[in-house]
Amino acid sequence: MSSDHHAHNPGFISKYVFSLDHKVIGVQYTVTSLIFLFFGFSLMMIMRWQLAYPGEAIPLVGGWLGKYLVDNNGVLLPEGYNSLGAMHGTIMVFLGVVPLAVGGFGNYVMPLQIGAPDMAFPKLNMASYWVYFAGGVTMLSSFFVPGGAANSGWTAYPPLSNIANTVGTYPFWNGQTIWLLAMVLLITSSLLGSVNFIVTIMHLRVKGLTMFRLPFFVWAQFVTSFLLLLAFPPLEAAGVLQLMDRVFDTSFFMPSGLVVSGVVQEYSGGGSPLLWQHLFWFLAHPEVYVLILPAIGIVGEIIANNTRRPLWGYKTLVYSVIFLGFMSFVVWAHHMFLTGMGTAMSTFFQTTTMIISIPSVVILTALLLSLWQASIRFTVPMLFALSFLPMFAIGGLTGLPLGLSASDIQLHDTYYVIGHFHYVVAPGTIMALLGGVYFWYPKVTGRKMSTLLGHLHFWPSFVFMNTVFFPMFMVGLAGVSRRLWDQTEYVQGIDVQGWVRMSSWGAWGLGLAQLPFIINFFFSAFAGKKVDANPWKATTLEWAAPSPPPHGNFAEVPVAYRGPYEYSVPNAKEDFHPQHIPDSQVV
Amino acid sequence: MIASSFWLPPDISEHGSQIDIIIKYLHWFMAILFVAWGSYFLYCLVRFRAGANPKATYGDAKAKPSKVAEIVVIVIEAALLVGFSIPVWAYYRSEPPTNADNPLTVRVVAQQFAWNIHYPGKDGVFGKTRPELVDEALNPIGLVDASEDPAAGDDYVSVNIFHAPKGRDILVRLSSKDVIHSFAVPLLRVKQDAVPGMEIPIWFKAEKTNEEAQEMMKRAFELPASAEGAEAERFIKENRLRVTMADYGSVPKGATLNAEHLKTLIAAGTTSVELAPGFPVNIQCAQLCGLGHYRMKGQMKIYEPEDFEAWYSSAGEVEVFDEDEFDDE
Amino acid sequence: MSSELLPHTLDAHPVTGMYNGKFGVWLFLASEVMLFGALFSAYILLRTHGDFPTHKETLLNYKIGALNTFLLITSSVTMVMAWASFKLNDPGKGKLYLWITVILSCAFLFIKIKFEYMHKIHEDIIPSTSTFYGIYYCMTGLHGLHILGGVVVMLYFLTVGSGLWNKNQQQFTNRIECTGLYWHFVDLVWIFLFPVFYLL
Amino acid sequence: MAASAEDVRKSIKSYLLVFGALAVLTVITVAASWLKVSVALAIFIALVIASVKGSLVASVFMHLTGEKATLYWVLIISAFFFLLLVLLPVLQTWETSHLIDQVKP
Repeated sequence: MSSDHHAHNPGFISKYVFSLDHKVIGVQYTVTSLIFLFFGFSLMMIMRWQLAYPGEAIPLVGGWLGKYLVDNNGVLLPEGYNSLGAMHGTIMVFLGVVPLAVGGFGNYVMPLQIGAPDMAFPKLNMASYWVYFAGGVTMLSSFFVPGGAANSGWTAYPPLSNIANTVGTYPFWNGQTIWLLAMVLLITSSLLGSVNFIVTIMHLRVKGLTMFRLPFFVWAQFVTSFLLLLAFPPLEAAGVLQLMDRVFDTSFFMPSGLVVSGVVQEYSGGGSPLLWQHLFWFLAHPEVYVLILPAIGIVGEIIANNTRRPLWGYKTLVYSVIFLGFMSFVVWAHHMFLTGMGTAMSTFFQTTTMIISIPSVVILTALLLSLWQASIRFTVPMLFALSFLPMFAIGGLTGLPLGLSASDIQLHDTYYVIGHFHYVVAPGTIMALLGGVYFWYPKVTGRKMSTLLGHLHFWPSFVFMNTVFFPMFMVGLAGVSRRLWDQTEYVQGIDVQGWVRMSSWGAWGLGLAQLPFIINFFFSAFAGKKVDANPWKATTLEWAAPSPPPHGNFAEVPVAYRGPYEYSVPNAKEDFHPQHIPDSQVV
Repeated sequence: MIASSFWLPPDISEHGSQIDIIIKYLHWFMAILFVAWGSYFLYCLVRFRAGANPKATYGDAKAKPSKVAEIVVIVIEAALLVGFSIPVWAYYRSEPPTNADNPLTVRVVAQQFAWNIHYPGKDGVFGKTRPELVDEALNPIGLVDASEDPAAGDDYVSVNIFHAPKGRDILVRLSSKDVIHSFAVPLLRVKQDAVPGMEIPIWFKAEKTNEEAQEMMKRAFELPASAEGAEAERFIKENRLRVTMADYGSVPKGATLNAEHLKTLIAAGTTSVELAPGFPVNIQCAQLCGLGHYRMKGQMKIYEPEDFEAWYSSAGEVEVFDEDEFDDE
Repeated sequence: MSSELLPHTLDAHPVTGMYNGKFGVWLFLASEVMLFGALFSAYILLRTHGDFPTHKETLLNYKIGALNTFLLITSSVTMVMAWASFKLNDPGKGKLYLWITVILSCAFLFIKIKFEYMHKIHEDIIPSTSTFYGIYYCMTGLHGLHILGGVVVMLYFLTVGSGLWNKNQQQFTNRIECTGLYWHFVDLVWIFLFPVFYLL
Repeated sequence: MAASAEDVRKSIKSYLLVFGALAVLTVITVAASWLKVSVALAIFIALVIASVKGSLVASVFMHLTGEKATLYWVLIISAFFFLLLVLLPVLQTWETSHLIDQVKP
């Protein structure tokens, strides 16, 4: 199946814009989501100013932010702070990390790793990117509508989200409604993608590539796709219900007799605010694993390649990931311990939460054990993958006090929670994803990224990631609620103001630390060192294709002869043993 | 001292120590686990770097230590779960005090952005409320007239200040007028979402009065070298919620330190003062509830039981608490 | 990469027993189970939560509901017969059945809109009247949109897309099968919606 | 394709049979709703009939009986999560209301 099956030469638009090629779509996803990541992070850099120096004008950008975010002096408004917070969360999760991990890496790497010429449904693939793009544009447009962007948090709890952002005569054209519409688009995009992924993985594997010969990354994508497939629709349903509440004045989430600002609300009543929370967290807990599993998959690939030995306990890892995926549907109400839960339900949910921590521990342990008797190459992707391990460990461990309902009483909705999930998602997932960019960049462009700039990117990022997030544990333990525009209203907040400032300076440092990466990412595409098809001396099938792979991927359809991580096999000619090369040629 | 209690604020409640124990045990467990993993991790990075170990070994390393580690993790998690967390929840969240315990029962009605504390008065019965009667200034919870419901006659509503006795069960029936709030009192280890449409019960017992809590939280602060300039301004700003705990002549005990005070103190050669929060037991809103979420602050005032009775029998109608104007110390 | 070069676009995969499209449609239906499942969950929660009128006779006209149920069931049969006819290499009959399916579903939609929605709206009964009507409009409306989507797809195969039959019979039949799977699912949802809203 | 022309011809008969069964069951559902029984029993009867109809559609019209294990697993998992999503929120609401009732004056 070679690339010159295509007699016609597609034009620029169909080649690079509305392309059906999974590789182009993967790159589109990657670049778009990296831009969204940086944008979402910038919102946080603005918020960190208000937290560190409450009530002082924002330097540099304060004058540009517009009347919905800042006052005349350039001081962030409380509602502007809430808008930025809600949009930061939404953008980072739904427009940044998931599209990068699944849309970007999944799309580009997964078909190559299974030896497929493309995804099973190329048109659907293109559609899912453009629906995602439309969702992103819709989301961003909400910054410019009257009243500003959604400001009820990324969790959008009603009744607040039902009554928020209803300004003047604009029933549709307001932040929260646009947020809901954008979410519906993003969910649709993820659903299309997940169907495509599952069919591709099940049907398009090359000969010899059994399920237990799949690279770990493919397994991670497989489980992730099921999470997306089954967890997202309830949020879509919830979104539709909230849209009806906002647009048609229904009261699914509104109980009877609310009085807002002294005005009795007119509607039929009889709704339940907790209904939204159930539907939301039914998605949003599996969503955590959607964020983390592809990252674990990437870390597994990089570690196997750079330790020059097979991943420890490959099957254990696979079973753990499957179990993790399954259990992630059964723990959601641990986000709701404080909504009036009795003993039976809290016991159920904290028990399942403790159970789900076990496969996480197993995965981490297996990855750590893979280092034993290895021959570790400290390449740039490896540095990112290695840094993932301890930081993910912190993120995972700090989940324990939140998962036990009794300690959650004190820590719920404090900065401790923020510290916890950011350790999982930012120093954890994002570091792994950045490692993935360095790792597969040569495959995409045929050139390596600069190692020097890579180090300049890695070390400050590693230090600042911890500077930003570690202090949050102290702030949270001290009892400071999250989402406060000015935590110095409380004496607890004043006491920890030093930690808060440290966090803020860390965030700005982290922003600066991304500059070498941005330079590296764009310049290496034409100035990087040219490399051959398999620069890391790796074993999985994507390295059997030329770099960059042509349309149709493989010059010759590969056959898989063995498992994915046959490194340092005794008696082999070289220390790696690619999946597609028969035994006769390597031993 | 702070670090030894894991940065937690002082605990003045009866049940708080049990929550703190879980938090502390867990953090020790996490720290030990992390250090163990971390040292193994660092050892591997050094010992098995490509320079020192050019040839990796094929095949699985022995997994015994990992199995032991996993079993230890499972056992400790199970112990914390079964031994601590579930019982604490079962007792403090599912078994409300009975009449025999003689609890003080109050309703707390959250709203954007204030806490309304509704006392039943001497008859111990809450008057009816109706949403259409709500008047933000005069009748924040919409209490009916005594002619409609006699029980409402002696009811009393306090806005943003929660008067409570020490050493007696306090049963709060928590609800909300508009959106979801969360009633959080860090010093009492209490937190519960206030969900509109539901009246969720929580209960706790304070074991310290405000003054005793203040004693626990007092701390010496070094005064800045000069009473002028940015450092002095920041000192005042960052200590605006604290009062002096001793008489410093020009600054009497219980006064909030201001720029004028600072000037006279520095002039008199004082280098440090003992300060504590004027209202140590504050109520925060822990659930995003709108633009005023950050300033939805209430205060608890915990009295000796007899002082509480004295206050309770003399309480008026609606009392609105504004911290900046409050001056009863 | 054009889809003709991909494996299993026409033939069944030995393990899953399905070609790509069919597997994809089934996965999509699994997600639809969760979508309607969440709405059923919402219905149950709202109903058990209180303030939820359930006096069946006065709320909705079960006779219209039963008639519509019958129309949808019939359309499901004609749909499967359409597929069987294409399968048996009888495109004329297949098209006829497909047209009948389209007509039945349009009749469903017409009755739904004209005699139920319009009628209710005329009586000032709109989604905000009560949570019952809210969830009724929401779920039946979403179901109606699914019907509409199915009609559009069928019309496509009857008109613009019908040329595929001459090019690749198997592929065309497969697409009808996938449409059928979707259609039966929509029917299946209605089988649950009918008693839940009209009878209980 | 699994089905041969002969199989298809045979199954047309079963389609018509199922059609008849569905029509009859629809009538039964309506009739059952007139029975003077408790609400719980009425709900139970209606759901049982609907489930029978649903499984007829799924197994015959959608040819689920002829599919392989992969698809069954996908659907079993979805059905399981669907049940969780329906049951747990209701259970939680019920338990909470019980907790609230305990302190009602």
